[in-house]
Amino acid sequence: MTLLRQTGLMLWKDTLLELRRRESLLTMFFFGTLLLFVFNFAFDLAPDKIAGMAPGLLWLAFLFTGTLGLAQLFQAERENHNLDALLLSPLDGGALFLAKAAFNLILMVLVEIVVIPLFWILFNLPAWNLLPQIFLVTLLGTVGFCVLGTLMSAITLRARARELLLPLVLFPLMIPVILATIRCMAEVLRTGQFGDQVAWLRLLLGFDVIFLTAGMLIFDWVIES
Amino acid sequence: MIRQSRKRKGILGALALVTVLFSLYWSLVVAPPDAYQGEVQRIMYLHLPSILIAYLSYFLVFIGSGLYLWKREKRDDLLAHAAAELGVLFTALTIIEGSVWGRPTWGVWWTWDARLTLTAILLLIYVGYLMLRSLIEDENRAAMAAAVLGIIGFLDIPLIHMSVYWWRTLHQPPSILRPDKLPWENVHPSMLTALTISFVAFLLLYFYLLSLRYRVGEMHQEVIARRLERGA
Amino acid sequence: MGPWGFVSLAYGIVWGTLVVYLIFLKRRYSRATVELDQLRPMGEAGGDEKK
Amino acid sequence: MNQPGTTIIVVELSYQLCHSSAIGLEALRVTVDKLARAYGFLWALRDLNLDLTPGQCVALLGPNGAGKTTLLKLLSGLITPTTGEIRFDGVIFSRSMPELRARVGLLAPSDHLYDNLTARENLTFFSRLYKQSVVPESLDSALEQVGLAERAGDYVANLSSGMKCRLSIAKWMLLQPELLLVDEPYGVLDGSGIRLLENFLKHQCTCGSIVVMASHHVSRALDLCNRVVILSQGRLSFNEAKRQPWPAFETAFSEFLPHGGS
Repeated sequence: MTLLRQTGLMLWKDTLLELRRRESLLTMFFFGTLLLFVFNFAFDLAPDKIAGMAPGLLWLAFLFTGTLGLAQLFQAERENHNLDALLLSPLDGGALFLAKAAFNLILMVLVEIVVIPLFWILFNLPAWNLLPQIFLVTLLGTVGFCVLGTLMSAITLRARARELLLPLVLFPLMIPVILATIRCMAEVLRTGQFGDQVAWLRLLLGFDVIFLTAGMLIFDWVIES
Repeated sequence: MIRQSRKRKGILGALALVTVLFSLYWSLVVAPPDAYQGEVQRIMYLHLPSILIAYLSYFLVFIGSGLYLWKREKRDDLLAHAAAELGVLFTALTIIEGSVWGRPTWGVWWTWDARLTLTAILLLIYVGYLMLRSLIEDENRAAMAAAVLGIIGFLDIPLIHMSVYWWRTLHQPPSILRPDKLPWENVHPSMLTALTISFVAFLLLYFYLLSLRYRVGEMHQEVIARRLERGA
Repeated sequence: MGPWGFVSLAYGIVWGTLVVYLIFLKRRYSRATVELDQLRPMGEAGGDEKK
Repeated sequence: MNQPGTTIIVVELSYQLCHSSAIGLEALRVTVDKLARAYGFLWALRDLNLDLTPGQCVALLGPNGAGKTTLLKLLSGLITPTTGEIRFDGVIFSRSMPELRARVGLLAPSDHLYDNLTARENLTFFSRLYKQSVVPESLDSALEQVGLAERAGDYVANLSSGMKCRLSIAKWMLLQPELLLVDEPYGVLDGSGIRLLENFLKHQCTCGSIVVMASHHVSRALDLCNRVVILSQGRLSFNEAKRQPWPAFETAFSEFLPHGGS
């Protein structure tokens, strides 16, 4: 399938560039941990209240860290008119979209794998056995964020003040994901399993599928010069 | 052709003015106050039409964006832009009405009630749409980016609806402003007529403003072209 | 503030903003027509196939 | 167009298909009819008709703002025409045709290269993007031909713009496009670089590809090409195969450039 081959090729190129430039992963990681400390100073986190606020704080950290990643996503394509080089080539718009979304997803998951346990330690939360469910919910939310985020990053690619415009355009659209992930995490922390909040997971899944297909169909026009 | 469309706009404008005045008269004077809410219920005659007008605008933005992506006709893009600008205006008005209505009813200017939150989110999305359009210099790219956002934004609305209502029903009992039920108890026939008249008035005014804004957009394009042509 | 106060506040704001918006729109409309008329006599000769 | 009676030597177009990608494929023929492109409401290019047959090496001349770059972008598929269409062997060239895009190339002297990838990685990336399989030896031989063999491991960011242009030439040597568009290459290349480029373009033409080169170096372009197209204010004002003597070209050319143009 040329789509997967091209996506794989783009992912290979992006990871190679990231290993060389080392600008996205480390900055995102340190920014995530920095936010945890800032939250600690910003809110007086009494031990009993922290469990209720944990989902919100975690997701705030991931939203901002992810936005850093999105702002850098098309950086390599901005130099030397490389986006034109890709437009010239028989690269399918959907493959570029998939590759960029997957790349940002990988970066965010790597950050989350470290930040979530770190959050548990720093705020000494008890429920260590719940981490798998927490990771599942975060993963679904991050997929939604990366899919829609890549679309918005591509749309604002040629706008002035695009680092400011990206969150302004993206966050309102992310509200269903934010609500869903925070509700699910709160439920998991409170009762240990999803219970009747499973509807939120279906909403999350629906969100991911809808915007993945919409992105695949529409991306050719987004990057067209 | 232009003379003829200007005449049509004139008629539309006059008609809109008459129905607006008539709706003001009917909703403020003729319609009886609501038994439970009293006079404040009259704000509903503004609130419901402007919400529906806002949703109509966002639907027009969706249609304009879709057509523009498909056929690259400049006029679809102009329609989407005009509809978005009016959509933001009417959404802002809806929020103001909602909070003014909320003050005497709930004692607070703003509550995270499902409908108000929803309207606020829509306002944010389409303010972002207008910002995006103004921050991209190149005409065609701005139109393309806006068209994509117009479609993605509209696709997101049902998801936002679901998540906000689920979020809301979690905390409070379903608020008074449920979409499917008229928000007051005894529906006096002349209240209904007041509502329909003000709705018709809003629609006429909306289409008048839309055609005016569309025409301004069209002329703006022509001015750019003339200046470029003479300059090149 | 009595109920009529809130009603007039709501109606005032709504119709006030709509009227102000209409005025600004009309002004943009007339300014655009003036600009077009200035440019049009120059560009009248070249029948431009406008897209 | 030919005046009867005068002795005319028309540069014969002889070619035989020799590059690997074209085997089995009938040489690409590009027809452009009533092509137009507007930016906003301003026409950058108006009712352009062209017929590019295999083996043609076209010099695209014209003053600034004549529409040369717009034409190159349209032919390469970067931008879509406002009206009219471009046909590859009769098939309309549109963005929904990725396989057609594989047969077109745009040589932008120091662009379309990833700064943080090495020269060799750039070649690997682009050849895998355009073709399934990539033979490592062909990469090395391409680098060898453009004189970048020892710079294969350097990052493109550290290469001079002349070397970047050579790398682009190596790239298109590997990809063998059947329609190669070149956008003002002479600015960055040194003497040997120019010889390298011209040999490559000549080789492409004799192999049945079409080359369209936009340039302001009129004398160089004239030696190289076997056809000249002149654009001015977005319209086609001259389109003729090269011949000796060429009075029609002098008149068409002198209209917009002061006599003795560079």
